[in-house]
Amino acid sequence: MDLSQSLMITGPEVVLSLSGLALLMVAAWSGDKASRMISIAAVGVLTLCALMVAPALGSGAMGPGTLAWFGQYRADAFAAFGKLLIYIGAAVTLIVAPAFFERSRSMRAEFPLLVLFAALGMGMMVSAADMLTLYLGLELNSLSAYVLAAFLRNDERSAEAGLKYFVLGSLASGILLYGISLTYGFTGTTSFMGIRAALSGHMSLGATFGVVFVLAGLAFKISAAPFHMWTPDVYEGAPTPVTTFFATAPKVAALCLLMRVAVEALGGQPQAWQQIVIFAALLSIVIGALGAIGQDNIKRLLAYSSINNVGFMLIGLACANENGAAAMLVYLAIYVVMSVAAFVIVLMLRDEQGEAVESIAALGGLSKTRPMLALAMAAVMFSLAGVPPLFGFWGKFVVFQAAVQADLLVLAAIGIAASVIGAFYYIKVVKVMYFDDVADVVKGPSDRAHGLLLLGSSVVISPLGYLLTIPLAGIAAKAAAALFHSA
Amino acid sequence: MSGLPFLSLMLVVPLIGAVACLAAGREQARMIALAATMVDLVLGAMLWASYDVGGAQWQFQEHASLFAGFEWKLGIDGIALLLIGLTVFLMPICIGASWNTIEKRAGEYYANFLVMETLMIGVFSAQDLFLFYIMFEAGLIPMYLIIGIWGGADRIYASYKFFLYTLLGSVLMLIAMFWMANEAGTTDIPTLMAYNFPVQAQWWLWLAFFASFAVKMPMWPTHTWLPDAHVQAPTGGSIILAGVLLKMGGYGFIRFSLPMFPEASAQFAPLIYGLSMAAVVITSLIALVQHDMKKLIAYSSVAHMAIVTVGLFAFNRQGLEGSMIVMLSHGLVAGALFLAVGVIYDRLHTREIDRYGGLAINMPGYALFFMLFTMASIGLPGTSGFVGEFLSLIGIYAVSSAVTLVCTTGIILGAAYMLYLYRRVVFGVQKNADAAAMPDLDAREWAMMVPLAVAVLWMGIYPETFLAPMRKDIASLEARVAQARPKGDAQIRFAAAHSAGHAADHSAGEPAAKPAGGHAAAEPEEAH
Amino acid sequence: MIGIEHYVVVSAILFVLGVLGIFLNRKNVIIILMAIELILLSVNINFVAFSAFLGDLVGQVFAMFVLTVAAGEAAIGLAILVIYFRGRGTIAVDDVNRMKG
Amino acid sequence: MHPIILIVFLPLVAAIVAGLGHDIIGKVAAKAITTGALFASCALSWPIFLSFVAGGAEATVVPVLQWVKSGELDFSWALRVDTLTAVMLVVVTSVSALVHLYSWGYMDEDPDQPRFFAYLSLFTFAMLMLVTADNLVQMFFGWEGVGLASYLLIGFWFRKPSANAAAMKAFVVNRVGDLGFMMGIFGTFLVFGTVSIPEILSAAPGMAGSTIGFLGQRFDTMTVLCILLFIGAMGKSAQLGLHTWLSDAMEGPTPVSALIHAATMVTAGVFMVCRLSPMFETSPVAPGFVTFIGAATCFFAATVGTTQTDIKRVIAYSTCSQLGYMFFAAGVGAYGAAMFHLFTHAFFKALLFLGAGSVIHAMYHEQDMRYYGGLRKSIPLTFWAMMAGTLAITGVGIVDVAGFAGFYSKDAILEAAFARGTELSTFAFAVGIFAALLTSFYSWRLMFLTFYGKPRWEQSEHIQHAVHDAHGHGDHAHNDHGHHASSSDGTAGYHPHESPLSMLIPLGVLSVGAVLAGFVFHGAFISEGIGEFWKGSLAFDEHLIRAMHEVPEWVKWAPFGVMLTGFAIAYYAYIASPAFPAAFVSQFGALYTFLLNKWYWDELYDAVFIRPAMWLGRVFWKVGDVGMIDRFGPNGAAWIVARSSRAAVKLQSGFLYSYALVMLVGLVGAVSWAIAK
Amino acid sequence: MIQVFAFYLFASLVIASGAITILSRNPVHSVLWLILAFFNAAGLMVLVGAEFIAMLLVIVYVGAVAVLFLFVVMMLDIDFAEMRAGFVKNFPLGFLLALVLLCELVLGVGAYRTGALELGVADGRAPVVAGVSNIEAIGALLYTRYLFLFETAGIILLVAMIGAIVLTHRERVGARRQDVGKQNARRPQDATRNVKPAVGQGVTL
Repeated sequence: MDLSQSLMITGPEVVLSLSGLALLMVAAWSGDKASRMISIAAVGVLTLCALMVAPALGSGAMGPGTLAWFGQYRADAFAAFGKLLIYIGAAVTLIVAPAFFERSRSMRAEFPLLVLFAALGMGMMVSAADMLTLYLGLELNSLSAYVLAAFLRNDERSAEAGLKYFVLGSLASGILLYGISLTYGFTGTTSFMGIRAALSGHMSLGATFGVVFVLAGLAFKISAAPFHMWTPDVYEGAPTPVTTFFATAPKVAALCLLMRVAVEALGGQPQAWQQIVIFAALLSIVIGALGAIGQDNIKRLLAYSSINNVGFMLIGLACANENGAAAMLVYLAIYVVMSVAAFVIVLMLRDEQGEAVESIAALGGLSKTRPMLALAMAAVMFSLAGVPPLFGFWGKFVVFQAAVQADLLVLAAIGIAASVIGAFYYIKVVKVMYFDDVADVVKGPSDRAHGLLLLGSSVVISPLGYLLTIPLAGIAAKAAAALFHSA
Repeated sequence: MSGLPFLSLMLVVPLIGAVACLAAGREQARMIALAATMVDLVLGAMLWASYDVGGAQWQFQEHASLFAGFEWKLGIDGIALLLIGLTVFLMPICIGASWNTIEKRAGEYYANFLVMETLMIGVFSAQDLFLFYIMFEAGLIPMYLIIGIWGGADRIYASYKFFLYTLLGSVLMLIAMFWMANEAGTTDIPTLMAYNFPVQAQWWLWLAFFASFAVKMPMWPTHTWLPDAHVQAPTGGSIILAGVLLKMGGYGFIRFSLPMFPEASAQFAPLIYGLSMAAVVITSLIALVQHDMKKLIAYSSVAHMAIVTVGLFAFNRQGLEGSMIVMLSHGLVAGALFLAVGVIYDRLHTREIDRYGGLAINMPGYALFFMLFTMASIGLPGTSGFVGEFLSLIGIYAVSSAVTLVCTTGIILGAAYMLYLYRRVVFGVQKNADAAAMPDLDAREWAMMVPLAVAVLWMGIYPETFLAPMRKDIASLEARVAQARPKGDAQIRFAAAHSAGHAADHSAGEPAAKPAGGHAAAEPEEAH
Repeated sequence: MIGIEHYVVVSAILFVLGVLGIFLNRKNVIIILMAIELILLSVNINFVAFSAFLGDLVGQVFAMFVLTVAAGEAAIGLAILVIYFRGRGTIAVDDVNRMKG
Repeated sequence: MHPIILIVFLPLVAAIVAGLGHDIIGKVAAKAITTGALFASCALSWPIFLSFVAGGAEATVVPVLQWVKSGELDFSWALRVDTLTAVMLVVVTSVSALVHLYSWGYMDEDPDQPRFFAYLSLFTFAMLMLVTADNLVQMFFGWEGVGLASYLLIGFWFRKPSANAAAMKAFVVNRVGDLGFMMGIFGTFLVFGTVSIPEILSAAPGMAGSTIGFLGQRFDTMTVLCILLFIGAMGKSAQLGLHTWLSDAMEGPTPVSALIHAATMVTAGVFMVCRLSPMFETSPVAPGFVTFIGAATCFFAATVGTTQTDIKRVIAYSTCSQLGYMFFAAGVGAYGAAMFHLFTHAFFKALLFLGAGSVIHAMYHEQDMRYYGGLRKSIPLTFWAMMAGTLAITGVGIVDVAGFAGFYSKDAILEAAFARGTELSTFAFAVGIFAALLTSFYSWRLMFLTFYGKPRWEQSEHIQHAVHDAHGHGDHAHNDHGHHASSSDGTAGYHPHESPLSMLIPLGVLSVGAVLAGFVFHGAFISEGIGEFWKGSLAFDEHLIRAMHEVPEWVKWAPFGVMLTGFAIAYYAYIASPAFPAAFVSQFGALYTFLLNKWYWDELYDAVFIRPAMWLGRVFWKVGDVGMIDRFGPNGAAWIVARSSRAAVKLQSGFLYSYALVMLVGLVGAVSWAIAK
Repeated sequence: MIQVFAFYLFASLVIASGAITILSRNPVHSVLWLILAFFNAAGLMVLVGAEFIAMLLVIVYVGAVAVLFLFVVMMLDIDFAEMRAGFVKNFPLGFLLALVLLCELVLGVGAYRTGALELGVADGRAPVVAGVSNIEAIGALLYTRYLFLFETAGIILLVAMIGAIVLTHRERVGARRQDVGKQNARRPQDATRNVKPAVGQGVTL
């Protein structure tokens, strides 16, 4: 395997790192004044990377030809799907961030750089074909994320969020690493294909331990219960653009990574992880739904909502088949759009002084004062709740369809029944906006970039989104096929 | 039959209207809404007119593959035709009922209603399992908003209860649908209606569908969302809720549970009977002691819907056709009664029965219509209420006399609570000056009442109009469920010594007579 | 020759000590950071031991990367701790609960 | 077009025109249209009847419109004309026409007259639909239609709470009967596969002796069907158990009582039993049941009638009692006699009611006989009409010579009961004789209290109001309640006037009927060979007819004897020795109270059905729906969710170590699971 | 023999010092105990022949990370007397769980001893080659096979650097800063002046 070929295959990573370094130079010379320009450039870089991965998705690239760097890296259709979503999430973050930070004069030139490097790490995560790649990608993402969470360094909540995220994240990394070390010891290799080969047939207890630790560590990253505890605090404390980021890109990366590990490395032994995933899925659905009730902070509510949604996505994984994986990817894509829309709305909620409004009660009567904003929010909420005809329903639809086809009837039944609990808090937001008296808090102007983003994502969430079902299902199926036919 | 895609047109027209309403002011919005619903009414009339009674089972079929996972597939049979007819008939009345009362956010209000119309027509015309589900479920959103925004004092509790109750009921159905689609390899409803699911699987599939339809119906004891929803909803919302939304449950039974799981339906028929009997007696008694007019009528709806369920699960012609007629009739009558309540609510802003009295004096026209609908509600022959109730009950009698007896007590209790209501509201002395000062129906209200009254009488006197379109479809449904039909408790037996000679001289004397010619005929000679 | 299991046991004990250090401690956050270092140390012991017993260098390479990352992590962690301390004037674990529920 | 279509639908058209269009056409036109329509119907009915009497007509069915067709259940709107129908046609149209006419006078001051006339016509239409029904469902339509009209008319004065309550009671109690009727129709359809009456009747004998499952038990098929149908008849004809609505129904205007609650509607049950008599004949038990209920009602109503003070209620209980006669006649198999009594009763009972109405009209709506007295001179024409009616109802007549209408029909019933010779029929005969005694007593009591003796008007509040109003109009002083017009003659200064001509003409016509109907038509109805008259429209028993004519002489004279006895007692108690009733009451207080309170049926039903229903309704609502279903259902689920949510939120304590602990729990759990597996 | 002794010495010391690290009241002591733990762990690594990693541990960890810890501990100016000692309220549960985890891990190892567990077989991609020093072998791997990840590790360190600076670096108001340009631009004539004071009059400075 020659160097140039590997470099070709890792093109997006090379572009990201080189442009990250170049922009770092710009930042160093120009200082914070250039942050907007750097953001725009970073969005451009991400777009470029997205264009670079798109062909793999279109062609459904799979098999050994997608491997690079001595089998440590894989650029198949699945990775492309994940990266596309990651780049979208990162780009959205970069678009919405300047307006947010500039208000408190805390925009720094390093922000887009950290996001870029995080995107680089996440790209490596979804492309990982080796535990080492996995670990380094994960840590690159995590370290950026810790910093991003604490980015508003004068804000106590932001610092606390960063601290909590850091401590628990490190613990999770430790658990993950410990699992990797055990897996390494008991399989003799760190490459996914090697692990799969070593685990085919008999699975030793040590390796089982390793697998369990690895899964637990990854569960933290996707904030699946019971490793979800950091999520509400971090979502609340982190600056809202960063929360937007957390809810989208790293979630995609971690979920794709989890799928990659589960299918590629542990695919020969689905019984070793299937039940853990089922349990985590149900627990996440229930905990996410229960926790969300009674929240008064919209970001916290969305945090619980993300826990809840991860549970639904895990149902797709629990199917342990191509169908389920495709369903999960569809859900993931829709979820990213819904999250973007939700957080963009949160960003648009500002009071007269331009301060961010995060209390749900402040949304009272929003439908009268800001009807279109309220309409979009209602659409997002119903969509998150999975009520047809909004597009969010389709995510649940494909996931539960896959679960039923995989004969996971009980899981599907409990999961879907628990989704009703979730609906409770989603419709509460609608209730506040539509039924309650006008709180008259949200008065501030909205950024145009926010409005455009919201418009775009709302169109996807609206029933018009169903027109996307055929292409989306197509590429998700290709991605899932690539995942399952990696050898 | 013209080549127009009638059904899609009927779905699209209100949707366009809804979008237009959102952008319009109050005056324009209601005009747009009225125009859109009237256009749909005309389209519905054309649909009915060009429906070929006795022709193909599925007509006006449309098909487009726009989506992954499900398909845009529409088509109707006689049953769906009737319910679509009911929908388009009631919608202009709903708009009319809201004409003056909706002051705030009228554009959104009418938009919600028009969206509802699309979804209701969609439910009845969907031929794809999941398209049906989407339409079925999506109705929750506009109704939630209608109750929540334009409802009464307790609207929030009511809207939550409505939303979550019905959502919980229907999500399990979705799981069952997935399983069915997987098992049968198709989501085409007509195909599924002929598909024989394994009997063991039918059991839980039936229960999953039951959870949804029983809540929607609503059957006792999952009915408690209904009174709250009705009481809080604005008049138009109540009309559409009682008139059409409840029918979705019955439609579900008739379209899914019975033809798709005939064996399970037979197995669970006793459950249906038990719940229905309980509903008839219990909810009627509860209706008797209500102080709130809407609540009373809401409870009466539960009792009437119980007649629908027993009729459906009688597994015979009369029961099935009767249930359909009860549904249509109840759609008209309950809608009309809610309208009647709305008319006086608009004037006095209370639904408290005690605040009224002696309305016959100052509102004779109103009293007349209210009387007509009251009588239709309690099933007076000559009104629509009787035909359906009679057919349903005669159908269930072939299965069980005890169930019939208990359900027929509904005619006593129904008369009691409805007449008690009428007596307290319309008769008696004028206790309150403000109630006594209320003016009689105005032209708009007449325009709403008259079509309802005409329809109620028409259906009562010449129900053939409504029986004919569905006759063939009910026949095929009956044939489908015939294998599972329960035996019935009325097997006629002749005394051993007596019968031979008697039958002999009987048939000799009167060849035209057909002894034991009824349903019991299949069983008479069984020796025990 | 000491068997691999000895190393694994030592590593396991260290790992558990690290975990204990994280959630049994309410003194200050710095100790938590040190507990994380202990966990990473245990992992490294595992990697190195396995590497040696497998006769495979990947474990040691992995351990090297872990060390690298751990250094970066320590830097970030301490930086966050510093800004936290600047804001709150304390690093007591018990006080880190402005956000909850 | 067959005249029957006009006969039936003219009243409907008139009702619609008068009811909906009276604002346009005016009050008088509305009244004229309805009355005219009824007289037209009546005029068309008599020729049909007479042609049947003459024996020239054949039963025909005139189809009108398809009604319901559902599988093999198939019935249409159709009008059947046979002898039985013809009898009912003349009864219904004649009495109705006369009552319409009468109402011109009686309701003269009422502002809602068009509505009243519309209701009356509507009622007539429904009644005609009932009697012309060719299938059970149309009969049920008429059945319910008359129920509706009855409800509307009883509650005509809807401002009166008592009228509303009575109307509702009438409807609901009738519905209890209708439950039986409906069940009967269902069962009939199940057994015969049709609801067409001729088909059922011809197939009925084939079912004799078979058994059917009903409510989990096995019974004789025809018995079950007949008893169910008869329960319907019991409701409509106010038989014991379902009779409670009839006396309350007197809250309606008196013409209504005459038309509906005496002459026509309440006899629908008898008509139904006669119409279905071939069915009843196939059941071993049902006729006995009918006999027993009829006799019991006959007795019960007669006893209650002796103590009532409201003039209309006396007549109402009398009606109830006479209906009992008709039923036990039908029960013993003398359907012809039952129909004959129905026929004659229609005339004399309508007459009595209209006469009573005339009295009430004269007495300014005072209905309590205790405040009447001596009216013979003030309203002589009414008196004579009432006298004719009384003579008819008490059955005055000389055996084998001549008599008033009731004489023929009632004696025929008693003879038939005796002649049947079963235990039940003998019991019915005995009860009938005793009831005849009571009939005579209460009828004459009514006559004596009303028309004889001295005026006792001054205690009557109605009369006082009348007098006051008359004064008040003069000097505009309305509120002088302390003032009592004192006059020693007990008239309170009030002078009753004879009713207007529009009321007197019907009285006269009906008097003729009461006097002559029996004499003229008894040959057709109950002579031997009545089969030629009925032409199979009801079941007749030639043997019974023959036996009737051969009963012992004492049986023939017994009714006459008890009639005289009753007259004598009444004369003694209310003319000769006016203190006697009070003495009797003080001696037999318990019996008197028992009878005065109508055997406490209302109280019983109130305690057994109405209160428990209300109580149950409240319990099901507050305890069931709110307390159980909502509490443990949605609200309970919400509570659990809320509690769990609080627990989940509490778990989210904000402390790092808790978070780490939860993670550890998850990790240990997963590892333990892996080991356990 | 000496190897066994050395193992148990290092092992017991690493565990003991690790335990004291998390139990110590004074963070400074904790850091020092942590350093001891690192030293002993390095000893363990040396025992299995991973000299490079052992040295790296000592140099990077003790030399950089642990010292960084010490810096921060000192810098934060924490009142050690006020630091609350003791454990959290759900200590028993947490302790129990940790114990269970340990038992399970040790149990797994026990299973290995009884033969129910077998170590994997190396996939042979990076075998230990006899005669090549540890450091050489690792170096060869890092710059060939793991080049991509090595570069990534560099970026991780860069990110850590950026992050640490972004978070903690702040412009101090009033702080004196060196301005090289200004310094270079300064001329003697700007800084000094020649005065010729008149005798007996003194100097005005």
